[in-house]
Amino acid sequence: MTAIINVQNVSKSFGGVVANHDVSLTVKPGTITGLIGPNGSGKTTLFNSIVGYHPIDSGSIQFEDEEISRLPVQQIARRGMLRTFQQTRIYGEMNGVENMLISLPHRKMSIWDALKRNTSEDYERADHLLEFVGLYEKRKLKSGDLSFGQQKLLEFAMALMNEPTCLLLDEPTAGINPTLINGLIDRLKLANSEFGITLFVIEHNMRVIMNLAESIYCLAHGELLAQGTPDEIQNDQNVIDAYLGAH
Amino acid sequence: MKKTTLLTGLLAGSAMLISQGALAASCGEIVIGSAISLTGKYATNGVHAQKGYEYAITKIRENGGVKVGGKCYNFKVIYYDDESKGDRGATLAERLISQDKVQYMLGPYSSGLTKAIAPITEKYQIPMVEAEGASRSLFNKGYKYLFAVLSTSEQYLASAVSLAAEKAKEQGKSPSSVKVAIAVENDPFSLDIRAGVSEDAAKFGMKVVVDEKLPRDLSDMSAILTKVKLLKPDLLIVSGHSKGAATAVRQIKEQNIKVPMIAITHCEAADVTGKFGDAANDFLCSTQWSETLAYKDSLFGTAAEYEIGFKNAYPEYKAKKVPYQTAQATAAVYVYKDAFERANSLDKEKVRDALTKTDMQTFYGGIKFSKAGNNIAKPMVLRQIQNGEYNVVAPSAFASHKLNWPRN
Amino acid sequence: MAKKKIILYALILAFTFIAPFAFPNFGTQLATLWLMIIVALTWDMTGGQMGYNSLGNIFFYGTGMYVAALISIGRVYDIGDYTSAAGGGIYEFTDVQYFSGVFLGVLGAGVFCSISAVIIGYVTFGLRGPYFAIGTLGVAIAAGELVSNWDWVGGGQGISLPGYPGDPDTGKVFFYFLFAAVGVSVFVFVKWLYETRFGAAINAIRDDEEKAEAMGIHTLRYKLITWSMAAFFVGMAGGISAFQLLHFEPLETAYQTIFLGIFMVVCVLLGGKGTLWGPVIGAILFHLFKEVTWNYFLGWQWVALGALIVVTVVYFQDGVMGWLVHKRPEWFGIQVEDKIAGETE
Amino acid sequence: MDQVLSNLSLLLEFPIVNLKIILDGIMIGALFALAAYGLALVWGVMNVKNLAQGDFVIAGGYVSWWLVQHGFPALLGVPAAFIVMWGIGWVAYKLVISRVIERDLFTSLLATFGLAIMLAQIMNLLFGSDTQSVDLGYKTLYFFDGIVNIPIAKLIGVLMAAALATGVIIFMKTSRMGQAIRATAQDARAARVMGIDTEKVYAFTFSLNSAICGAAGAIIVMVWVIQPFYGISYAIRAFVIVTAAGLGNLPGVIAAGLGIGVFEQYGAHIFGISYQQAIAVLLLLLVLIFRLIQQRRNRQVLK
Repeated sequence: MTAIINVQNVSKSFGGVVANHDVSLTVKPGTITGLIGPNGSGKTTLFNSIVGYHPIDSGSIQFEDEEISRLPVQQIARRGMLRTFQQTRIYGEMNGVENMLISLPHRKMSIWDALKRNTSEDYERADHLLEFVGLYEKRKLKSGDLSFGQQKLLEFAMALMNEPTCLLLDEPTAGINPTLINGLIDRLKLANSEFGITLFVIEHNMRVIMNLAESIYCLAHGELLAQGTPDEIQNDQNVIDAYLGAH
Repeated sequence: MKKTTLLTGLLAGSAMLISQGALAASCGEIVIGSAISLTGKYATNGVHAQKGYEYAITKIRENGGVKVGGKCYNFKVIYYDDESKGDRGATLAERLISQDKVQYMLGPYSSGLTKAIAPITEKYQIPMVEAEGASRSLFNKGYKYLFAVLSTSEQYLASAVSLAAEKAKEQGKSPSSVKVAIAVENDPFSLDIRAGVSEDAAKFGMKVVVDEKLPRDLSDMSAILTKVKLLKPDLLIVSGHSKGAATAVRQIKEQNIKVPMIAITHCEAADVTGKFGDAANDFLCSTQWSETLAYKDSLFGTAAEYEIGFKNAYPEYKAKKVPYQTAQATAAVYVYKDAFERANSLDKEKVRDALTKTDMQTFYGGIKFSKAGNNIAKPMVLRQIQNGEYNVVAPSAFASHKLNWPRN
Repeated sequence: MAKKKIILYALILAFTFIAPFAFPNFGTQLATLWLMIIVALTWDMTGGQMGYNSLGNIFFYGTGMYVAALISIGRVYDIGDYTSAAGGGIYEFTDVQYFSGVFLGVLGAGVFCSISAVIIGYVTFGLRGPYFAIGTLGVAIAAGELVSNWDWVGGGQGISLPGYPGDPDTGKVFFYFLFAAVGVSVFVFVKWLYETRFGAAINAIRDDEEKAEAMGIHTLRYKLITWSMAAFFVGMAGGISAFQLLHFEPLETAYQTIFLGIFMVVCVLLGGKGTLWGPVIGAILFHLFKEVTWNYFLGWQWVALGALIVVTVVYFQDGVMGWLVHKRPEWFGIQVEDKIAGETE
Repeated sequence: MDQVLSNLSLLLEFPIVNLKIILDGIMIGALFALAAYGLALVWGVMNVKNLAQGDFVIAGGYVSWWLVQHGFPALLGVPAAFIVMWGIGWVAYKLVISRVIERDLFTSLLATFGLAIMLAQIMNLLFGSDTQSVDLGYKTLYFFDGIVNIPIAKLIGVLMAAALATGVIIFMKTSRMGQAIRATAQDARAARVMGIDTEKVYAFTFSLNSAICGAAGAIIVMVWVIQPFYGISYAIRAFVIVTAAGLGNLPGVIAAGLGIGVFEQYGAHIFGISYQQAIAVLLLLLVLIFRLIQQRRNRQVLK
């Protein structure tokens, strides 16, 4: 398997507005891949296409060498590809532990497993991961009362709890206190190395993405503009122009 | 005592009533329970039946009550409103029996409600004399405590079918050439009417060209009438209690339907002559009872006297016919009086045994119960509305007028 | 705390056993109370715990009635003859035929309903929010209308069933305990279910279904299983009702969409949606309210009922349990702490 | 089955029956469309799904019937019902609806259902459970050997319905309040920012809906019959139409209303009128399933 996610010639438009045009990219297993681009360049649209939120107009998307471009969200999620949201989505009425326990990987459970109570290992894992993202102290609080950044961390922890093979993160550092960002980068890297989760990250913050990713794709106006290592991207004139708004 | 009967019957003066009331006060009480439709879709007929019960009770009280073991008793009925709903009726029957401790029941209105309540009375072995449930499906469950004073539904319009056959013969045609259209309500009573008519029509080899059920709210049968217009049947049968009758007469007039013979049920109860005037002319109406018949008894007098007496007691009926639903309700109470007196006991089992042996002549006709509990001593009659009058046209033994045919 | 709970449950169970003997005249009302508890608890499985407000659970009640009746009749007689409007022979049942009919009928009703829930759910669970409510209501109304036109099962006349052989008071107790047995089973079942991972998953569906999908929860499968379990119990309750009522007809007794079909929702809202005890408390309060208005405000009972629905929905939507949580958070606070402490041990 | 086949063959044998069925369908459909338009209005503007819609219709019918009983001319019933039902709608809004707008959708569904039960029962207590109608005393026109018959009363009813619909459309297009309603429907928050008193708009919209229903009921009582418990069947039709046509699409609502009227008449002719209610409900389910499949193709859900 050379690529865990293989996007080929994907186009998607909403009404008359072209959001993605003929985009092709690959994410290699076990790596951290970045996706950057100015506002409105079609990054989130591409994510949504990959995880199944809307149909694509043409092209092909493969996950672990199987075509997924026609599958709905939950079927893709059940193959082990998860995403977090730009606007976090957690269960606000529940506390941190409950949120974690709900995120147990149901796709790996038979119905009989599901009809069991949570084991003490489940609780331990939940606590461990909450500690991993630094929320252990707040685990009993109603999670709707957490700050935005803490909710993002909780969502990240929930995603890890789910033991995905591949995780798509939509702007993980947006809205997070800058002093915590370095810690978050470390955790993302740790999640990649320790749990072996392939990460595909949309990120606005150049410093973060250059530190984090091994390989980066850049979108502009819905089309793929450049790809390469962080160094290559940083020095790519097209990318610089795109960010500066010049043509 | 006989003198008093005569006097009250003739005078019905208020002074007389008061003295009778004083006389009645010394009597004991026999409590009977009844769930009856005071609201809901059967309310019109529920009220007809209730007034029939009450009239009989008053009449019996005025005439010295029920004589049991040398003492006199008066009937008292506990009524609950069943809202014309079966499950409600069943709940109320249960309550009457287990909470109000009634030992005897009078029936509700309609076969559907009777079907809901009869299993309950049967369960508690409480005798129920009912006057408004005619469907044959009531009498095949082996109920031993159910007694119906009326004739069963299949007989309602049977004579209409034979009349149509007769007319066909007169015209030199075979009865099997007669086409029948049937439109009935989706309830036990009307479905049994339909079953009876279909059986009779099959006997003559007639063809049923329209066989439809009325919609639940009985408000619109124009789609059926359109088919009637196209298929030109010789006989149209409509059955749907009072609402069905009213809808039929109104829409047949509106759509200008010309069928030589139209037979419906519940003409009097719906007061079709009062509501629709000439439009109701020449309709055939089945009836359990007619005030013109020669039935009589010692308490209510003749059928005609019953009608006069009832109209005096309930002046709101002055302008219309006393519907047979009222007469048979009265008869049901009368049957109880007779059974109590013959049993000479207040024990419900003895009264039930006495009920099985009922064989009496009343203003309403003969009453004798089969093993299944239905009345087998009384025929149905068919009346035709002729210039606003209800005239008996069949069966021939009772007919006072000739049939107007074809209609219009 | 745990000890107190055990005592509480023991007391309730003891009362359940004594009630029909202590209040023999109210046997039927008590049985109906259990029916209300069953339909309320099962409604809350989808409505309160999973966020799918069904107005069509009455479909299972009505279908349960018909299935149970047809099974018990069909084993002995030809159904078409039995239900014919024209009457016919006399139909009687022996004791063995009766009891085996009740047993198989009620069980068959449950099984049939749980299967039909899967089939109907497969289509309707694609609908969200009010569309799901309207869609399921539509299923129930359509079923009633179609059954009322189906002559083989008696059409609009409904079906009469044989009565309990033997003493009617024993019969009353018999049906009371049938209902109570189902009722207690439902309670024990949901209490257990809500504590499992499955329970958490259906809560997740309620709170944010898209997120639950994105987390890979088999939402459709869980929804179908939940509804199918609810349908199983409602179907059995319907089957028991059929034998208890002795006669039922399609539109007003079996598929009584605007009566029991709505009552169950009101019970749950009154008691508190999405709680274990809410539906039980709501069912008791509602049943009391209904009996009182039907006894003392006859004529106005429906107006009172409509007003109760409006007031509950508009002003008191969190129900008794929700109100308690507001007023006495420490009662629940203590429980929550206690629970978590107990579970992490 | 035989019945169905013979009914179908009737349609072929007497093609003129089709004309009658279509005319009947259009006449009843026009009134369905009125009630449905009111529903689309409150649904679109304030996101309230009003199950009491049908009971407003019936209440309007009783207003007109009551007036005729007291010696007023029948045609006065329509404007009178409009005005009276406006008031009742306003009271209902203030007491109930205003408190459910912000809540989830199921709440409005249940609350209006409670309202529907109350209204139906109050009408039952006031007017009794018998069917009632107002006889205008006009003639019926017969065509084609009497097979097609058009009562003049029905014709007047349809014309009044059309006039009412036109009036409402013009009002919505031209008046300030109409514009405010449309603005609120599009984005209530933005409308508030622009200085529109949305509370007033909501109250007005709901009262207007109730008034439209009332007028429709006043027409219905002249042409068909009413009864306290008939409301639910009008409510079901209104939901079918709005679900099929979508919100804020008046021509769509009218087309769907007429279409459903015709469809139902055909269904009643072919399967028998006892299936009428079943057909309306099955149609609702079909519309829902159709829209579901449509959405599923988009990997989305119907919300």
